[in-house]
Amino acid sequence: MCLAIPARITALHDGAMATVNAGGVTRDVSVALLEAVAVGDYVLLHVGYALHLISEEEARETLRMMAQTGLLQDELAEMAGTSGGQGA
Amino acid sequence: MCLAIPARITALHDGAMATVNAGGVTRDVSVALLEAVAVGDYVLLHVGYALHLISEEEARETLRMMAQTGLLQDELAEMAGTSGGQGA
Amino acid sequence: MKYVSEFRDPVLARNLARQIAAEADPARQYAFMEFCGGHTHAIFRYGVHDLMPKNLRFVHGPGCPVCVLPVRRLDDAIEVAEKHGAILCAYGDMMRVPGTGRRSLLSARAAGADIRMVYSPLDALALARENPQAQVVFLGIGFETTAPATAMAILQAQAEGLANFSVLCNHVLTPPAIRHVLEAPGIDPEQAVRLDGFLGPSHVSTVIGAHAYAPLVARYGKPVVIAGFEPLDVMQAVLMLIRQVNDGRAQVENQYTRVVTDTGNQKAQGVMAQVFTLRPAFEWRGLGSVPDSAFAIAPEYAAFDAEQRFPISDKASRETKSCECPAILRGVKEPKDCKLFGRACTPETPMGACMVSSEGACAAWYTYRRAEAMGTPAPALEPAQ
Amino acid sequence: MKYVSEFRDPVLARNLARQIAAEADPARQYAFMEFCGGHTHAIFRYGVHDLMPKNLRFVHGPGCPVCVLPVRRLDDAIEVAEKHGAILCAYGDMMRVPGTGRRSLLSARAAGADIRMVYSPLDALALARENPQAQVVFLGIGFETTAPATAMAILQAQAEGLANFSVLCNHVLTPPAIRHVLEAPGIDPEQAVRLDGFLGPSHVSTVIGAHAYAPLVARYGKPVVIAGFEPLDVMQAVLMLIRQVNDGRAQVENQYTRVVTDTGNQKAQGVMAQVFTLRPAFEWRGLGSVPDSAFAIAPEYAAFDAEQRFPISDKASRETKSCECPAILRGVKEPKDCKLFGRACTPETPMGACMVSSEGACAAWYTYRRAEAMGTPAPALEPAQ
Amino acid sequence: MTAQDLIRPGAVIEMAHGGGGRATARLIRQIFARHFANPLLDQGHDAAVLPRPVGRIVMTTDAHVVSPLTFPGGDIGSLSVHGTLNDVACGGAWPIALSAAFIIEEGFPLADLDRIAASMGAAARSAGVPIATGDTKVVERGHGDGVYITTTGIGVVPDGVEISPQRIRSGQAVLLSGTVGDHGIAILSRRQGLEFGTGIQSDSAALHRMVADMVAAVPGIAVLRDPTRGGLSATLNELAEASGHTITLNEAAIPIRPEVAGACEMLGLDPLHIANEGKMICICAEEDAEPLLTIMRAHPQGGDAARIGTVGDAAAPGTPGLLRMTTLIGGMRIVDWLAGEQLPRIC
Amino acid sequence: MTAQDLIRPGAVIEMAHGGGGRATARLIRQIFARHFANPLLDQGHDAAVLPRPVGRIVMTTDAHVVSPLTFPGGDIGSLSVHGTLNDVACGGAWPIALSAAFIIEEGFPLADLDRIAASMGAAARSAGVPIATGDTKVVERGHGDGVYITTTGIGVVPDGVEISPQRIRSGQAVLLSGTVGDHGIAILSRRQGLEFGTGIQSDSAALHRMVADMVAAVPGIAVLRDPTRGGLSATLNELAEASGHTITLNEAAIPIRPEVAGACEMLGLDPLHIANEGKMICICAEEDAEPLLTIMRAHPQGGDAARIGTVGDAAAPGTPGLLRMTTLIGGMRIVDWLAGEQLPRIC
Ligand code: SF4
Ligand code: SF4
Ligand SMILES: [Mg+2]
Ligand SMILES: [Mg+2]
Ligand SMILES: [Mg+2]
Ligand SMILES: [Mg+2]
Ligand SMILES: [Mg+2]
Ligand SMILES: [Mg+2]
Ligand SMILES: [Mg+2]
Ligand SMILES: [Mg+2]
Ligand SMILES: [Mg+2]
Ligand SMILES: [Mg+2]
Repeated sequence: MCLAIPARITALHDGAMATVNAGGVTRDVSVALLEAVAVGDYVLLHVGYALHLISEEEARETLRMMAQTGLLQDELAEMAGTSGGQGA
Repeated sequence: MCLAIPARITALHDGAMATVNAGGVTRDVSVALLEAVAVGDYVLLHVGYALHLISEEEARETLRMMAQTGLLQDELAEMAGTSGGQGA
Repeated sequence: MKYVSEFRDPVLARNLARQIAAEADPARQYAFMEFCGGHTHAIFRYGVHDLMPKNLRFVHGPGCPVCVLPVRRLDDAIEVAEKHGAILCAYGDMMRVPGTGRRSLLSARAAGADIRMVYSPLDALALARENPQAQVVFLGIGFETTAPATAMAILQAQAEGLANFSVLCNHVLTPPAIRHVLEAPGIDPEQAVRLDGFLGPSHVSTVIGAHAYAPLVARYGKPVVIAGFEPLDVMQAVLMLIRQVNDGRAQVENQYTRVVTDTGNQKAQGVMAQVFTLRPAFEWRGLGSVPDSAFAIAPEYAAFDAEQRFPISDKASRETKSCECPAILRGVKEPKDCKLFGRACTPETPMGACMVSSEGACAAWYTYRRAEAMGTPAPALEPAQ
Repeated sequence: MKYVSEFRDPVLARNLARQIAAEADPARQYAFMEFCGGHTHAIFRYGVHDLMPKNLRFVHGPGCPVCVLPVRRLDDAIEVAEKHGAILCAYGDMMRVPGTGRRSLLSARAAGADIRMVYSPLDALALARENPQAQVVFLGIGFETTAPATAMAILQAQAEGLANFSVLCNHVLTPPAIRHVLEAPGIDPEQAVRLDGFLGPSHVSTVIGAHAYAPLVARYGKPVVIAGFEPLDVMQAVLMLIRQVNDGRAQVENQYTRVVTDTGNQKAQGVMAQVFTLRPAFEWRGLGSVPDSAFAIAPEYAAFDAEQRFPISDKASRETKSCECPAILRGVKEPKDCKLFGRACTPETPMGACMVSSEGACAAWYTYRRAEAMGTPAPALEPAQ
Repeated sequence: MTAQDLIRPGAVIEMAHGGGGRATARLIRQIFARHFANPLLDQGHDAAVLPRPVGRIVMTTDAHVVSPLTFPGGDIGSLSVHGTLNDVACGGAWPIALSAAFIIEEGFPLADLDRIAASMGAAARSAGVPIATGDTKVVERGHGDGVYITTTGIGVVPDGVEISPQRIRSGQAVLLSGTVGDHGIAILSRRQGLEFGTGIQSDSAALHRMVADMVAAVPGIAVLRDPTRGGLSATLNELAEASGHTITLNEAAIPIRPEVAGACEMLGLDPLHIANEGKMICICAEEDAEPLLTIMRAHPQGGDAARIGTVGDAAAPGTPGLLRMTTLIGGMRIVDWLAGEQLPRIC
Repeated sequence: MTAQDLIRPGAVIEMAHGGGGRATARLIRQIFARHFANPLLDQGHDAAVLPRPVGRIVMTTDAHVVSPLTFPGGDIGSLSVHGTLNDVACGGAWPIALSAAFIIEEGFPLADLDRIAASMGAAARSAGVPIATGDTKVVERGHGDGVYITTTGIGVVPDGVEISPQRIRSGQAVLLSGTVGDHGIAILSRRQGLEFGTGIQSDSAALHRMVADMVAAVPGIAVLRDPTRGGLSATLNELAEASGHTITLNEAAIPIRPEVAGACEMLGLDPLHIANEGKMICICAEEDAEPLLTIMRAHPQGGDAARIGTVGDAAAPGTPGLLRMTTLIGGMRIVDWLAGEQLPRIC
C-alpha cells in the first residue's frame, strides 16, 4: 500500500501544487505535506502527494557502501589467495 | 395524426382495460372512453384508447353501395349497349 | 384485416373510378380539400390520383397537427427536456420535426436530452410511475381524435397522485381551422384558394360527430363529406362530393358511417370539456393566429400543466426561411412551388414540418410522386386495370 | 530512473549476496520478518530469495493494508455504494478484494454500483466537485504513508465547503501491529513465530521516522533495520540484520537514509493528529482486535465521516472458510500450508485478500514462485552470476 | 475448472474477462471454444489457416446490435451467423468460414452469453460453416447493450457466376423468396414500451443452400440480395440507383403475413421498410423466373417465393433509377427509401 | 450533397444514420467510401469479390474498443487496421483484404468519425491492403463509447510456412521486435482521471512487410505472435502452455523505453502486462536468431529488436509449460499472466 516513487520537481504552482517528472513522466502533485520545496528537488511521491525530500548525498553514500562491501570482500579474498564468498 | 385501426375486443379487464386483437396482433388498451363495450365488439383504436365502436351493419352497407355503384354503371352501360365510364 | 382490407379492394376501386369518371362533368373543374393529413396520405400511398379524372384536383389542407405546430412550441418541448432535465415523451411523428436551427427532438436526444418515443399517453404515465425522482412531460399534440386520450391521462395521473407528470398541451380543433381556411382573413381574395367542397375528417369526426360541421356548411355553402381513411372511402366520398356539386347542393354527408355518428363520442367530449379550456387564440403554422382553435389545460388541472410547471423562456424561434409550408397548408401553393422541395428539403433533411410528417403534403409528394412534382418525366403508368 | 535503477544493479547485487553468504553463520537459522508488503513484493519480484543463503528465511508480515482489512469493512464500502447510491472511490488495489460471498468492488460495479478507481484522494475531491448532486465517498485505507493524503483531502474539502464528500476511514498504524505480532496475545507460545529481527517499513518510516521503533526494540529485544523497497535495499538491510544478530545486538538501524530521518515528516504527523483520532481498538484480519491501531475521523471533522453520514447496517460478514490468511499474516503459516492455495484460490479467483494484493504473501508465492510452493519441481535455476 | 464453475448462478461479465489475462483465456475456452468447436478454431491461433480455396473469394462483414438479444424465432447468436452467411450467398458464393468478434458489456450474465454462444454454434454447425477465429472485448457498463457480435464471412464463388447490379437489364424479373417484414415485426413486438402480442417469428435463416441450387441451375443470375435493414425498399432502391433502371413492383404480389400487415397498420409502418433476415431478392432473365421460383419453393426458406416485379426502362442519363409500385387499387406510386429511422407513428 | 454538407459544424450521428435508409447510404458514401476508396469496396455490394488467391487463406478478426479514441501515436482507425494486419502476419501470411464494421454511438460527432475514417483509410493505403467491405450500425446513446471498429483480415500463406506453437522446441530463441509497453502506456496517459504527461507514443504499426521478409528468409519460423492485450506475458504464457515448454526470459535484455518504465513505476504496473500494437514475438531455431534480428532491425518497426529469451525443457507430461525470467539482480521468478484487468495501484 506504500508504493512511492522518486520524482523531480520541475515547477511550483499555486495551492501547494507542483509539476514533477518521474522517469520521463510528468504529473501535477500536491506538495502541501512538505515544509519547503524547490524546483530541482527530488521528492518521494505517493497517491498524488509528495511525502518527503530525497537526499542525494545519503543515496550516494548508500550506494558507495553497497559497492564497497562487495569489493572489500573480493579484495580480501584476493589478498588471501582464495575465492570469494559463494554465490547463492 | 389520426392513425386509428379496427380491433376486436377479446377480453375485458379491471380499470377499464381490454385486450384487443388487430389483424392477429394483440395489445392491452383502455376502453375508458367508451360507454359500454363487450367481448367480440370491434372498436377503433387510437394511441392506446378505444375511440368508438364499429358498426358491422354500416360497414356492410357501405361496401354494398360501392359494389352496386360500379355494377349499376356497368349494367346501365350494357343495357344502353355502350361501353362504361372511361377508366382514368 | 377486417374493416381494412375490404376498403382496398381493386375491383371496387375500379367500379368507383368508372362511376366518378362517368359523373364528373367534363366542363367543370373540381377542387376538393382533404382537410386531414390522413386523407392526404391515403391518396398518395394508394395512387388515388391515378384513378381520378383530370379535371379533379385534391387540395391538401392543414389537418396534420405535426405540420401546423409552430416551431416555437417544438422549441419549448426541447427546452423542457434540455434545460429542465425532464423526460420528454412524444409520439414518433414528432421526433424528426425540425425546430429553430433545424434541431429536432431526435437531435436533442442524440445530444444527450432524455427524450422517449411513446405510443400512448399511458406509456408516459408508466414512465412517471417508474421514475418518481424525474419530471415526466408528455408532449400532447393532435386534433380532437387524440385530445381525449391526453385528457384521460391527466385524470389518471390525478387519481394516482402522480406529482411528476405533466402535459405540454398543443391540442388543436378542426372546425375553427376549416372556418379559417374558408374565411382566409387578410388574404387577397384573388390569392385565396377556390374550393368546391371538403373531404371531412375521419377520426376527428368519430369524436365530435357529423353535426359539428353543420354550422360551417350553412354559413359558407360548401359541401362536406365525412370520409374514412381507406382509399375506397376517399373515392366514394369524392363521388358524393361530385354529386353535391353537380346538384348545386351543400350538405354535411357521411360516407364513414361505420364509425362516425351524428353526435360522436359524448363521453370523450365530456372528458375534454372537463380537463381542457379553450385558448382565446392559438398560432397555427400557415394559418396564423386562429381564434378558439386550441385547448389549454383547465385551471383545475394546472398541476399537470407543463406550461405552468416549467419556466419556459421567451426565445427567438425561427421558421426556416423560404419554406412555403404556410402557403401550402392554406392550400394556395403546392410543394413543387417551393424552391427547396426535393433539393435542400427532403425527408432526410427536412426544412419544414410538411416534409417530415408522413401526412405532410411535401413529404407525400416527395415520397410518392416526386418524379412528377420535380418535373422529371413521370414514369409511364401501366393501365390501372 | 534516478534513485530506482541504481538500486537494482546486478553487480552490486552480486557483491551484497557474497557478503551476506560470507557473514551468515552456517550454524544458525535466520528468520526475518519483512513487516511491509512492499518488501514482500520486492523479494519475490526480483527473486531475492535466490541470492540468500539456505539458512535465511523471510517471514511475510501483516504490512499490507489490503490484506489486513476485515471483510466487514469492505462489505460496508459496497453497501455505501449499492444501498446509499454514493459514488465510491477506491484505490485500484482494493477493486478485486473479495468480501462476503466473494463480492468485490469490481463485481458490485459490474452489477451497477457507481464505483470509481482513483489514483489519489485529490481525484475523489474532483469527482465531488463535478457531481454536486451525488455523495462521493473515498475509501481511505493504508498505513501512515497513505493516511496524511486522506487527512489533507478532508482539510481541503472543508476549506472548499464540499458538503458531498466523505471518507470511509480504515487507516491503520504500524508500530501497534508490530507490537501485536511480537506479543502474540492468546497464541500458544509453541505456535508463535520465532523471529530474529525485522525489516522495518520504508515509506511508513518516511512519515513516522526511525525513532518510532525505538520503544519496540527496547521492549522486545529484536533488531529493526528500516529498509528501502528496492532489491538492493532489502539485501543491504538483511546484511545489517545478520550483523546485529551475529553481534547479539538489538537496535533500530536505518538502511534507507536517503528518505527516512529519525523524526520523519512532522508536518504530515501534525495533519494526521489534527484530522484523526485513535480508535481504542480495531479489528485486523489475522491479528484480531489490536488496541490503538487505527485512525477514526476526529469529531471536529465528523461532517466528512462516511461512518456518520450513512446508516451502515449490521451485517453478517463472512471470511472465506478455510482461508489461512489470518495465520499467514501472523507469520505462523505459509501459503503452501493452505489447502486452497493455487487450486480454488488463485489471483483470478481469490478466496482471501492475501491472494489479491500484489503485496499479499499468497499472491506473491503464486505469481512468482508457485512451482516451488505447489511442490512441482522448481525450474532449474541458472547461476545468478 | 469446468464451464459450470465459470457460469455459476448470478455470474456476470467483469472487465477482467476482457483484460487479456487468464480470465479472458478461460472465458474463450469455456464458452466460445466449447460451443464453436471445429478444427479451424481449435488451431487456437490469433489467425486461422484455411485450406487453399478453389475459386474467387467473397468477403463480407456485419455488426449485429439487435435489441432485444433474444426474440421470437432467434437470438443475436443465430442471427449473426445467418446475416453474414446470407451476404456471402448474395455474392453467389458458398461460405467456407466465419469469424466472430464479441463486444460484451460489463455485468452481462454469463449464462446469457453461454446461451447465445450455444445458439451461434448450433447455427454455424447446421449451416455447415465453421467459426474459424474470433475475438472478445469487454466494455464498461453503460458502454454497450449486453453483447454486440460482428461476424465476417468468406466464401468461394464458382467460375462463371457474376452477381452484380451492373447486370440488371430491362425486362428482367424480380423474385422474392417469401413474406416481408417478419424479422422486424418480431423484434418490434418485444421492444420495451411497445410490447404487443403476435405469433410472428423472425424469419432469420441461412439461405446459402437455396442460393447454391439457384446459382447451379442459373449461373447467369444478375443479382441476389437479402433485404435486411431498411427492408425491401432500401435494397431495391439501391439496386435501382446502382443499375440506373426503374423497377416496378406489384403490391398485390408481395407476400406478407396477415399479422405483419396488422402490426404495420397499428404502428403506422410500411412493411416494405421492415427488415428481413431470411429472405432473398433475385433479379434474373424473364425466362429464368419460373425455374428459379420452382427451386426456391423446394427449400424450406423459399416456400412463399413469388415474382414481385419487373425491371423497367433505363432511367434518363444522369437520373437515378426509380423504384415504384402498382398499388392494390391499381394506382402507381414511388416506393421511397425509409427516411431516417423507422419510428412507430400515430398519424 | 457533398461531404461538407453532411459533416457540418456540430453535426452528430443520429439513429437514422443506422436505419438502413438514405441517411445510412449517404453516411457510407460520404465518409467511408470516400476515405477507403479502392476497387474492391467500389463494387458496392454487400460482399466483395476478390481475385482467386494463390495459397492457403488466413483469417483473423479483432474488435477494437479503445478509449480514448485518439491517443498519442494513433487512433482507433489506424489501430484497427494495424491490429488485424498484424494478426494476419502472425499466420505468416501476406494480407490481401480487410473488412471493417462500425458500431457508432448516437451523438458521436461526424467530424470525429470522418477523421477516424480518414486515418483508417490512410493506414490501409499505406499498408497496401484494401478495405474490401464494411458495415455500419448506430446504437443509442449510452449503449456505446463513440465508435467501436471490428476489422477482419484475410491473407495468403506461402507454401512451406507453418506457423504454430506446436513447433516450439527446446533451445529455440525468443526474439522481440522492439520496446515493450509503448501502446498501453500511451493510452493510459490519456485515460480520464489518470492523465499524466509523457512523450510516449503508441507503437501502433503494421508489421506485415517486416514479417514477409522474415518468412522469406526463414520459412521455418516456429511462431510469430503480436503481444497485444495482456502484453508479453499473456502471449508468451499462452505459447508456453500451448507448446508445453518452459520459456525463460532475460529481464535485462527486454527493450523498454525509460518513460514507459517510469510510468509503470508510478502506476505500480508490470511492463510485461502492458499492451503493444506494433511488436512481434518470433520463436525460431537458435541459428536463425541472428539473421532474423538483422532483418527485423532493417525495418523501421524492428529497430530495437532483441533476443529476449530461450525455450527451455518440455514440461513434465500433464503440466503446462511455464514462463519465467532471470531478474535484473540475477534471481529467477515466474512471469505470470495478468490477473484480472490491469489496475493502477498504489501498493
Ligand atoms: S419542401 Fe420543405 S421547405 Fe419547401 S414548403 Fe415543403 S417543407 Fe417547406
Ligand atoms: S491461498 Fe487463498 S485461501 Fe489460502 S490463505 Fe491465501 S488467500 Fe487465503
Ligand atoms: Mg455485410
Ligand atoms: Mg447481412
Ligand atoms: Mg483478438
Ligand atoms: Mg446499457
Ligand atoms: Mg445484405
Ligand atoms: Mg485476431
Ligand atoms: Mg490483433
Ligand atoms: Mg451490412
Ligand atoms: Mg458512453
Ligand atoms: Mg494477436
